[in-house]
Amino acid sequence: MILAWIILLLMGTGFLAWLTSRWSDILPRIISLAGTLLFLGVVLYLWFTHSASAVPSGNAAAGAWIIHYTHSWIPAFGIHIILAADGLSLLMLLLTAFLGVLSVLVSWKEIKTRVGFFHFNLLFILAGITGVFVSLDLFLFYFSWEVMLIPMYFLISIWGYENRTYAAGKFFLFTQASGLLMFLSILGLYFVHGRSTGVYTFDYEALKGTVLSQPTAFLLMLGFAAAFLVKLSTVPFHSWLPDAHTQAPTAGSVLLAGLLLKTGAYGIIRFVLPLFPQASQQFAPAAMILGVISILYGAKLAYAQTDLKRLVAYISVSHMGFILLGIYAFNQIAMQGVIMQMVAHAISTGGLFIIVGALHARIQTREIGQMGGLWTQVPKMGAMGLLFVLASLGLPGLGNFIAEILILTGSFMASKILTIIAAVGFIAATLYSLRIMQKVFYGTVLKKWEITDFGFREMIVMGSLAIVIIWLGLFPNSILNATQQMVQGIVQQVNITVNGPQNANTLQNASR
Amino acid sequence: MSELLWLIVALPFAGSLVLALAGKSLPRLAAAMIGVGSVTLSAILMLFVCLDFLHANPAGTPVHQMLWQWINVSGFSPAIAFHLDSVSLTFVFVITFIGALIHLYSAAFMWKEDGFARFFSYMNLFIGFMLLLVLADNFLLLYMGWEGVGLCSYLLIGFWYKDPGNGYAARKAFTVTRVGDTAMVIGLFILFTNYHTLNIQDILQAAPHTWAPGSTIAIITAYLLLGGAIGKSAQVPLQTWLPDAMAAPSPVSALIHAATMVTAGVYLIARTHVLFELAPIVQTTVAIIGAVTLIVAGMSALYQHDIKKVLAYSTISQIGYMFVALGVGAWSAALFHFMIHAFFKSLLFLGAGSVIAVLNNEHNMFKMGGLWKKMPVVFWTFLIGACALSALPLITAGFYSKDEIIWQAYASDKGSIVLWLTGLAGAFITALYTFRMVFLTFFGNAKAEPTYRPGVAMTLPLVVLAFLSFAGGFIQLPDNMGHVTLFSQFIQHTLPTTVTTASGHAAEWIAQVIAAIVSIAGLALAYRIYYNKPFPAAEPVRNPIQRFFFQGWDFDLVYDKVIVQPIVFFSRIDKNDIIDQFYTGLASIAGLFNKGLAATQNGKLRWYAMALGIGAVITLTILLYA
Amino acid sequence: MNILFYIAALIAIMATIRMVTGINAVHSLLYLIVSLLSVSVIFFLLGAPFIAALEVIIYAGAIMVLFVFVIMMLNTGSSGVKKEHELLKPSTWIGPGITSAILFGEMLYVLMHPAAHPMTRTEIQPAAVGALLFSKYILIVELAAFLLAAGVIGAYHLGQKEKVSHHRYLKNEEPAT
Amino acid sequence: MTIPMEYGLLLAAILFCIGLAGVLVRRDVIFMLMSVEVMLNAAGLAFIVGGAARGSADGQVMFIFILAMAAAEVSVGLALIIQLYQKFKTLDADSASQLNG
Repeated sequence: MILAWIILLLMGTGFLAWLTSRWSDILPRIISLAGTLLFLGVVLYLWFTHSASAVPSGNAAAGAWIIHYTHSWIPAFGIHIILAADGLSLLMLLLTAFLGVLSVLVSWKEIKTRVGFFHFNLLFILAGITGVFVSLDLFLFYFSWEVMLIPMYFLISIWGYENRTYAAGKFFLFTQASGLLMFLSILGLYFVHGRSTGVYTFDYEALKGTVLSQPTAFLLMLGFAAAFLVKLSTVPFHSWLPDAHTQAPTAGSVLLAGLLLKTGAYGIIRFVLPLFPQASQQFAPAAMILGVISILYGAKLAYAQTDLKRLVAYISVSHMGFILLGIYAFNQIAMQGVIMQMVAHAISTGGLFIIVGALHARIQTREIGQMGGLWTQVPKMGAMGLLFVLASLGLPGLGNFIAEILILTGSFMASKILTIIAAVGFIAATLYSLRIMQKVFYGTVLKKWEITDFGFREMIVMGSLAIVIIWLGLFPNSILNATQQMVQGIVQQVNITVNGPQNANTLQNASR
Repeated sequence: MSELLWLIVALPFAGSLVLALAGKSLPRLAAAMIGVGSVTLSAILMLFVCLDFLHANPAGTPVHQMLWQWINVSGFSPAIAFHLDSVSLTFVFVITFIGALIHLYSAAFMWKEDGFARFFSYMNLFIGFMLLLVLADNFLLLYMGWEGVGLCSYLLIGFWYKDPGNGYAARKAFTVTRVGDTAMVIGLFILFTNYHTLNIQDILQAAPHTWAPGSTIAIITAYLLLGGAIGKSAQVPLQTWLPDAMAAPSPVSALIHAATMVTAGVYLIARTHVLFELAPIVQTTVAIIGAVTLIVAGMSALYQHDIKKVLAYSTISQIGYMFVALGVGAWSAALFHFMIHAFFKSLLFLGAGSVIAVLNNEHNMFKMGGLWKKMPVVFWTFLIGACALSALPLITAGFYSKDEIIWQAYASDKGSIVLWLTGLAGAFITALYTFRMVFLTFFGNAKAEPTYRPGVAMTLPLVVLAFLSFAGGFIQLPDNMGHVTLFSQFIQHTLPTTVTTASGHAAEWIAQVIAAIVSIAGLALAYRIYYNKPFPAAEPVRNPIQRFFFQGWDFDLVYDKVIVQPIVFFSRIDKNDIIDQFYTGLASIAGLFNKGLAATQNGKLRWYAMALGIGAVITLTILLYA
Repeated sequence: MNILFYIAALIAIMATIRMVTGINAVHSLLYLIVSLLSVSVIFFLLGAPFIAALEVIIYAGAIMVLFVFVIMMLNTGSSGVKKEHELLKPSTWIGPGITSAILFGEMLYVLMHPAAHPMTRTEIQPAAVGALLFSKYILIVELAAFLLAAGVIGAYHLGQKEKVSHHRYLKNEEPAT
Repeated sequence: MTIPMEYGLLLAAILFCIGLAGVLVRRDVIFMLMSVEVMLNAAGLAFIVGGAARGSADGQVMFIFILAMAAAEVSVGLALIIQLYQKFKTLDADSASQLNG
């Protein structure tokens, strides 16, 4: 029930923020901040009360869900409201709440027009994302999937930068088209399951056991994968991302990079692998190759960009490649790395986007060529920029390193060649990351900008991000423990279905 | 006392954090106190731990300290844990001790600079990471230190960030070493897949039972680790970053690019010696790389004008000696030379830094001269350092350390006459360029006036290091001269003894005499050419061969043409992402359809009527003939 | 009697052609009236005297009078005539001409194929028409009434001069000069 | 001896096509409207011919509806012509092409 309340809380706050904007511009901000803080508080409470019960017990099958809530919605079609959370969902909720608070804070001064409607959209995106992370009914999942799209479309097209309409349209077309493919697959699964068992339902747990012929399974899997790969901005479906990220307002970029991309990874882990274990195994080589291509191609494009925000956007493409590579390695090490990467990338890229947004607000340009030597004037911003640039190039001691090393170690067991190629991404990451430092903060002062350093509000935002990224680098276990059980369950399931219990055990032992 | 091991590492980190957070608001003195103080405390603690280690267990049993479990995923469970044995203790000693001295020196050297606190924050961070590197009990933590020191090197090379050239040098250093690091990471993957652990000691114990000597996988792994080592230690072919790294302030060059970080490769190979012994061909490669490097870098050093560049190439060359030693299995000789080299090379860098500072940032040796009277302390200490570097016989520590390497290059079971000759040639070149530097800088006509005299904070470290460069050698004397083996015995708790084939004091005597003669010959030649000779201060016109050596054998040129330019070109041409063009192509096709159809909506009534008429005709035709 | 049909048909065709190709609007209108009248003759011949009468009264009478009013009201004068003359070049009418010809050819094809059906001469009384109209087709009559009412209202609305609107959102822009 | 139905329909077809050609060729809206009248009339003729061939009154009923429609159409059409003329000062149908896409 608490999960439903969370979603309702976000939606209600959104409406309230919209309504109050008639009287003042500051009210919607305060209301949104209060709402997201409350959200964060609730999720933190859940995290600390339940992460104890998520301690690895060795028995993955039992008690997978920490919280579970069912309510009938449209019984005629077997549609229910099923909300549930396990370690992964809780982690993602925590991330959502954290970034939600931050995105309200970074918009505090940036958004000046239609403040109420902005916060309405922001909170609805958060509600949609929350829905995606906790829905266990495929129809409800698809519904939430759409709920997060449309406000994001408005966010980009109303408060974005110069080329916003184009970017918003592109974003919408890509995600919507792929989302429809997923919906077709959901319906396909629904009918196949209904025909064979006589029970027409969208319930995830029920559909998990559906017996599918191999070609059918592969086709349905592709439908799901299409939506998630586009969301994950895998090359060659990545081209919406740089435009959308570049044109969105800072809060939009943070949410896009931090959460919307992650829904793709979440979807693959939560739905594609358990629903279609065999088809996923067939798809794995292709997916891993796509992942490696994304890593290198994204890095190459990032290196070539002159628009700072676009550069950061391509960094996301590169980092998402690691996620794809890790998911399809099908072992716990890589999968844990993927989860780590989801969190760490959200923090590091979010930090970079906030810095770029802050720069843009001060000097009205995102062209790298216009910057240079800014460290003298904005040392705090420079130091923060340095930290997040280092995180994005995978410096040990920061969160991204843990993620990447786990992913690559795991994927090395699955495919040596691909992992070695992917490791070249480390070098590429160095090139594009240090280019940011060199062109923006180091070097000669090209133009005498009269700018101020980070203020109190911005330092709170950046400071909290910095603490989190360092925490993730030094104490990753606090997160890895919480998701351990869930990951173990999924990896075992995939391997058992494909190799039979005997082989799965040996695989498990091999990875130990 | 050894339970305080973590504090040695934590103190510099804490200092760095405090300076990074509060540096701006602290007065200079406070920042210096924190920066220097944290490392000095570390050094003092280290002395206690060291005494404890020597007293409590004469057998040299390693000390292990576990702080917390870092990662724990399905068998992948590196911890934040320290492992202290004689090898790491040597390194910790050099890092903290020389580190503290250099910090003290920097406090005076950097006093007038902007970003004083930032400088110390980076320096402390470096010490912390370097200690992490040498104390790590598993490869992942080692890698963390490894990358961390690379980062600090990057930050400090680019410390004067306003000059874009410094930034580029910093980037180059980081990127080139990252190439090696990536090879090393892949090596770690192989190790983990085979041993299911990253704990260094566990792997070293298991390796001989798991891998047959000379097996392919052992060779590949050793090569990958070697890749990391040559990147960090600036060996051929990844040596090109180090000369450019001289853009850093001089104390940084002394600490990072001479004494500590660049020898991390030596540490790595010594630490994983078991793996290298399992792959003899790789160990031979190590020796060959060292030999090639020491000649390549030595030749380049001969042609430099920038005093720091001479020292940089000299550093590359001296690490080449260490690699030769590692390659022939003379483990303790390599580490001994590392320690002595750290003393005299940081001394030389600090001395050079003083000279550069008092001459208003003048790097060109040909514009110096006659400084020996004006800066006596700097001169005498620099001279001692130079003698040690040239390995002048009997009195300098450099002689004992380098001579051992040259001797082992011949006498070890893996040694050969070629390596020995290369070592001798290197020794000759070393003496030549070293005294070229000394004569050009301190003798001859004064071409520039010192603006001030270095204070005590700057000269005290020089004196201490000069003493060590002189006296440090006596803890390890050759068999035929006193046979003092304090150091090698200490190291042999951890590393195997060197297997020598050639024996007998007679051969060793002859070899030592030859080595001594070679060094002195180099000195004499330098005296002939450079002592008190007038040289034009301007850059001379170089002939192609001189330019070739001056530019470090044109490695940079080749890399630029073969690697850098293609990458940049490839990035530029596809800046707008060909895949995106595909989608925009789709969109513009749809747009074309739109345009075509929109053209029919021209608002003309007759046009619509015509369309209706034609439609009627077509419909009728279909109805009639279908 | 048949000859009457052919004569009327010929006149109708000729008059219509003259109407379409005419340049002066009033002349064309008169040709149109001639055409309508000759068609009404054919109606009469085909045993539909009531319709023939309606054709004369409503078509040739009322509707054409409307045209006359409008033409007189607008009074385009000779400039319009001249312009229209230029436009009657072959290039303008060749396309429509071909289209119409093809259409005609196809209709001809359809008409010539089946066997000939003779037409009756039995006169159908207006009463029969009325009875049918108000029984079977009563719904359509109502609809036609709606249509006429709509026509009246529409014509009234469109015919009036533009008024200045006072609603703030619908404020007209200043007329372009 | 009676006239075959086809002759009557043929006349209707001829008139219809001439009217169509008129609509397509002429630019003057008044002429276009008149041509439309011709076409409507031709359609009505076809109904009458058909009704005469079958001997039923339905054809005539249909003509009455066509008549009603023609009346409504003309009234609205002429009103539009007046508006058009007031706006554009011309009766050229091509000049009123603001609805182009």
